[in-house]
Amino acid sequence: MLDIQANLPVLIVLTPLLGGIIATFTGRGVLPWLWSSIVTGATFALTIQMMMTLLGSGEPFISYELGNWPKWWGIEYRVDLLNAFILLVVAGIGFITTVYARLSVQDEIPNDRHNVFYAVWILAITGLLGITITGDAFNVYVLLEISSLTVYALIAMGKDRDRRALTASLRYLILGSVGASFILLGIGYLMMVTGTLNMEDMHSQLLRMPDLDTNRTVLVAFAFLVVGLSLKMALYPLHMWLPKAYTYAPSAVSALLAATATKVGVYMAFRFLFGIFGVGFSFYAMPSHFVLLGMASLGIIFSSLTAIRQTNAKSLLAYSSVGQIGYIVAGFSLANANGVAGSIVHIFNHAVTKGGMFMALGAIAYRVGGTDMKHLRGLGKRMPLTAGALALGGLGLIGFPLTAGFISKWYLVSGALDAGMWQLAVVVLIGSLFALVYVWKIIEALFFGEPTGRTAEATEAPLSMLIPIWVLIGLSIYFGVDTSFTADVATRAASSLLGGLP
Amino acid sequence: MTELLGIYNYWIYIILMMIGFYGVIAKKNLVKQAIALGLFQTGIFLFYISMAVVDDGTAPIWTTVGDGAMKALGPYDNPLPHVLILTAIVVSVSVLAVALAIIINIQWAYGTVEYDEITELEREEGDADA
Amino acid sequence: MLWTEIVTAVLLGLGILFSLTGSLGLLRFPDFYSRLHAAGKTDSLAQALILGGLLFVSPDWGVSARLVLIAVLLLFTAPTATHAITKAARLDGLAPWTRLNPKEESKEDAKP
Amino acid sequence: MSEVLLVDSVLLFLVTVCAVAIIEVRSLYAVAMLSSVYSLLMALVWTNMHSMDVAFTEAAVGGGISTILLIGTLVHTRRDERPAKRRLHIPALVVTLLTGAALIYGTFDMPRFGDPNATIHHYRVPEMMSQTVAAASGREGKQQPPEGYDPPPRMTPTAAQWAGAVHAIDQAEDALEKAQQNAPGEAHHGGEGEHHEGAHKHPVDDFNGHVPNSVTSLLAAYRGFDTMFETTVIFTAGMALIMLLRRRREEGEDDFSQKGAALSGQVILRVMTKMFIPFILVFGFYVITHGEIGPGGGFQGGVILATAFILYALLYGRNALYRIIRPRTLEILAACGVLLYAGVGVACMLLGGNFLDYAALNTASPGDGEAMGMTLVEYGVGITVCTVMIIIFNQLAEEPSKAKAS
Repeated sequence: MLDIQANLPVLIVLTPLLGGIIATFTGRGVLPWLWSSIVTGATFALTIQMMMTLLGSGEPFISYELGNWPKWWGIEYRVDLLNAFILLVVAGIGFITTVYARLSVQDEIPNDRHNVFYAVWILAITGLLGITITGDAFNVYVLLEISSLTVYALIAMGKDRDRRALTASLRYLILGSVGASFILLGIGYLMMVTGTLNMEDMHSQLLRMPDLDTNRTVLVAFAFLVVGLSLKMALYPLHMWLPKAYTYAPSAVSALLAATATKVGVYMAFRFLFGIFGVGFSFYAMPSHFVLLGMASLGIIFSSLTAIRQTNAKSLLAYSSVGQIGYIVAGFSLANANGVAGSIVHIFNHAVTKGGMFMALGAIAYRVGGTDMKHLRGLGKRMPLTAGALALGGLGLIGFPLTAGFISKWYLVSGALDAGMWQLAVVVLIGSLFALVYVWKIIEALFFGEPTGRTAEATEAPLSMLIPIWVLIGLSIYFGVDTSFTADVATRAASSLLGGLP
Repeated sequence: MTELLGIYNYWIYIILMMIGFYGVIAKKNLVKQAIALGLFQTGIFLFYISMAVVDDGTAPIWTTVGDGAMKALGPYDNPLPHVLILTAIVVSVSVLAVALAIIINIQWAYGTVEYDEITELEREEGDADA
Repeated sequence: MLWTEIVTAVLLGLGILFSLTGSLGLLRFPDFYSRLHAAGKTDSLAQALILGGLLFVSPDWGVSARLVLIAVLLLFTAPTATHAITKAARLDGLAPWTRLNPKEESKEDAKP
Repeated sequence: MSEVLLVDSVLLFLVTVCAVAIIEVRSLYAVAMLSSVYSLLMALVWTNMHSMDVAFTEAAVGGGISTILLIGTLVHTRRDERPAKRRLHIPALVVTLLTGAALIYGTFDMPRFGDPNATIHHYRVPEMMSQTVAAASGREGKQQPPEGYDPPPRMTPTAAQWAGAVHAIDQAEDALEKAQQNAPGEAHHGGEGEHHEGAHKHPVDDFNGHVPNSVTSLLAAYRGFDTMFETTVIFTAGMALIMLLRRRREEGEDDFSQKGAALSGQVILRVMTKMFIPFILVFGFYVITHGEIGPGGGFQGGVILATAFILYALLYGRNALYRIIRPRTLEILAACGVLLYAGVGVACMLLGGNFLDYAALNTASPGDGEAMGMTLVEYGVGITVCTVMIIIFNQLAEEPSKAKAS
């Protein structure tokens, strides 16, 4: 019989893969959605089991050799605390957004292709999970392309509501493919130098090189990987694809993307910079310390400024996401315990908060038909629960105490001070101030405006949307108060990433 | 001189890649961009295959002799990059297919596939929104 | 030098010569149809000659059989393809070039 | 200068010219044909570098499918690119030159082209090349080397060392024969496989001598998991195209209600097509099955099979194709291909191995189990690729929906 426990790592990817393919058989009506919810729910359960197994075993990581080939030759799945955590986040958010998606998808996608839509949707989640769990550099590329291809198609499905979804999607496709090609190139250069594709093996081979710091091939590999990854995680100024893609994608897709896609990009950066090149090379031999910090700081400030100017709430949140990526990147490029921990915590917190907020906007689009500021005006009276969720999420973006956003910013600032980078602390504060301004813009429209047009007749969002929204917003509050789980996992993951270095 | 000859093959791949890259950035026709993206990726494939070559090597296929046992004939080229590129070619054609599907949709929605004309149309639309 | 190698060399040389004339025709002939005529005819012959030449130096029967199969396949498909292309052009209304109608020439040169 | 490099330089010069032409020519049909030419030249480059499988794929994909895709798109769009205002795009040129310079900078520390001492040729790969991964690691449940077998020395691909390796293999075979003469039936793993023909022929290798093409052994066995996702990528592309391009069927409208231009009035074309379709199909299956022995495999074979159907549709119209295979059937088959691949993996798990551990399929002779699993997954790839290619072709030929979606 199938030994679930022994095959847990591969089942996490296999369940949604098979589920996604079978979803094409489900026909019309509510069945595709139901099936997707079951599949993503099962995946989520498996990731929980994975986390518990890992915590219970006391091992630093669990390795699974696909095809029973020794990991140096075959492909290895490798779960440590960091990616068990990210897996949990991706699968969890994937599950909640799937549950949420039913009405929103019914509203926005032609009903003769729901089965295909959900198949592609689950395959996108599969790709993201696969990137997170694998220990093989080339496998990362293949799964990256699965998740990207599906996401391009999903974004383009916003075409029936607004044709600009198509151009946004194509632009993402071009930039995303260039980014992926850079990553492929970087992996090629690394393979040429090390002769292997296993990440751990690559790392030990690199360390064995006498001229690691001066080898020009490694240097260029590093540069191209960083550029490619920055494109994928939308680090300023390579974020050009993100705002429009998030704005014009179907509501459910925006929520899934905002909560998971860029986060997995950041996770890849962790794996490549810390796992393959090692902290010593990435942050001490290379100037990436300053380059990444500089980009992140610029990103925090400029994208928040742009966010203030937006008149569409979705694109406002999209620009805010670029800024939040800035915080995450700033955290890990400090390369000290608090900074990296802050970065990991923020991946989780931002995923939960942004996911919830985009879902709330989706509910508004479902009831009102749009997410422009003019649609939001006065909704606080008509849809108090949805508006309340949006406002609470906004507080989390600012980093208000007792929200999850506060915890990550706390870690970040202490990390910056540990590293003697008081400037970064200032940037974080300025960023929070700007966040206050743009969140206030939303709150003002919601609670202090007079409803007009369709807004005036809007009723509260249906329960099937409200529950997932409030689950995520509730989580963002809960993990702002009780930080024991996230902070504990993040600090332990950070110390293992840094590998004992200060 | 021999050193330069030895790495010149890699330069060709860089040239090919950059021709594609230039096309991706500079061309305003979306179909052209998609094709240029293909060129760009082929350049990378050329790099991978180049690194698999061994002096006097042959294709990495063993020869079977009479009773079905396999014999090595001599130095073989490295099969690992070949395998990776097989996968990458498949990925690139999938990307091309999806890109073209989106481009056809753009043609239906905007009536053109020229980037400039689309931006013009979108700007008008944006003004109408505001 | 073995006699097989001499035969091969002669056949390959002829094949290359025919290919070359075909390419020359493709460049020099006045319109679409005559160009395709040059390319289609000579290429069929050239590939048959080249494959035939290789036949004499093939190491074993398996390779020879494949070469013959390829030659037969190309002898069937190449003319069909040429036919399909010209037919398409004809159905599309492209008029052949004649001395009475030299305008076509400049049009064709602009759009090879 | 080796002959590889010589032929290479000529071909690469042509390829580069072709690439420039693709970027510069404004007629998009010409660009589509040029990109086909480019791919065929590339296939020659790959062949020249002894990468037969890649060449095969490039010819099938770049020369065949991509061209069909492009022309299918151009039917919908304008056939010429609008002339640019300026001939050279300066910012693009600067970015390109900078990137190129960075890449060239990176090449200076690379091993030279064809260097047999490069790391990549003697770290990890020799074991995969000689298919002795299980032997090198003493892996349980895989094909085990016979007793008295001494693993060959590291096979660095210099001629002298290769000779040594071959000698080692011969020695191992001799040792095995001796061992079998001394204790028949006891020599190999499990002891039950002795009735199996060929189980002893190539003792050192993981696949019992069934897979001489080491590209296939890497593709379907050592890195079989990547290939499963490669198949998934293709499947995803097919689904994405259905999602994006399928026209909304109105009431009473079915698959046959769209007109397609049929060329069936063309006698020569019709006769030739009818004559060749069976051969194309046979060749496609041959390529899928033959992948373990020579160049080829599921992907290339699948594309070839698909061309037979596409040719049929081109000649007789899409409705005729639909009469053979309904679009719904295609979708189901595409899913079944991936499911077959993953299903083989799951079966291995059910039999107590890891995912995709084909050896579990035949514990008596793990090497034969591996070969069987690889054949099965190659068929999975072939089915998916073939059907998805037909799906893509069909979707590109769809007309836009008349009624805008609400």
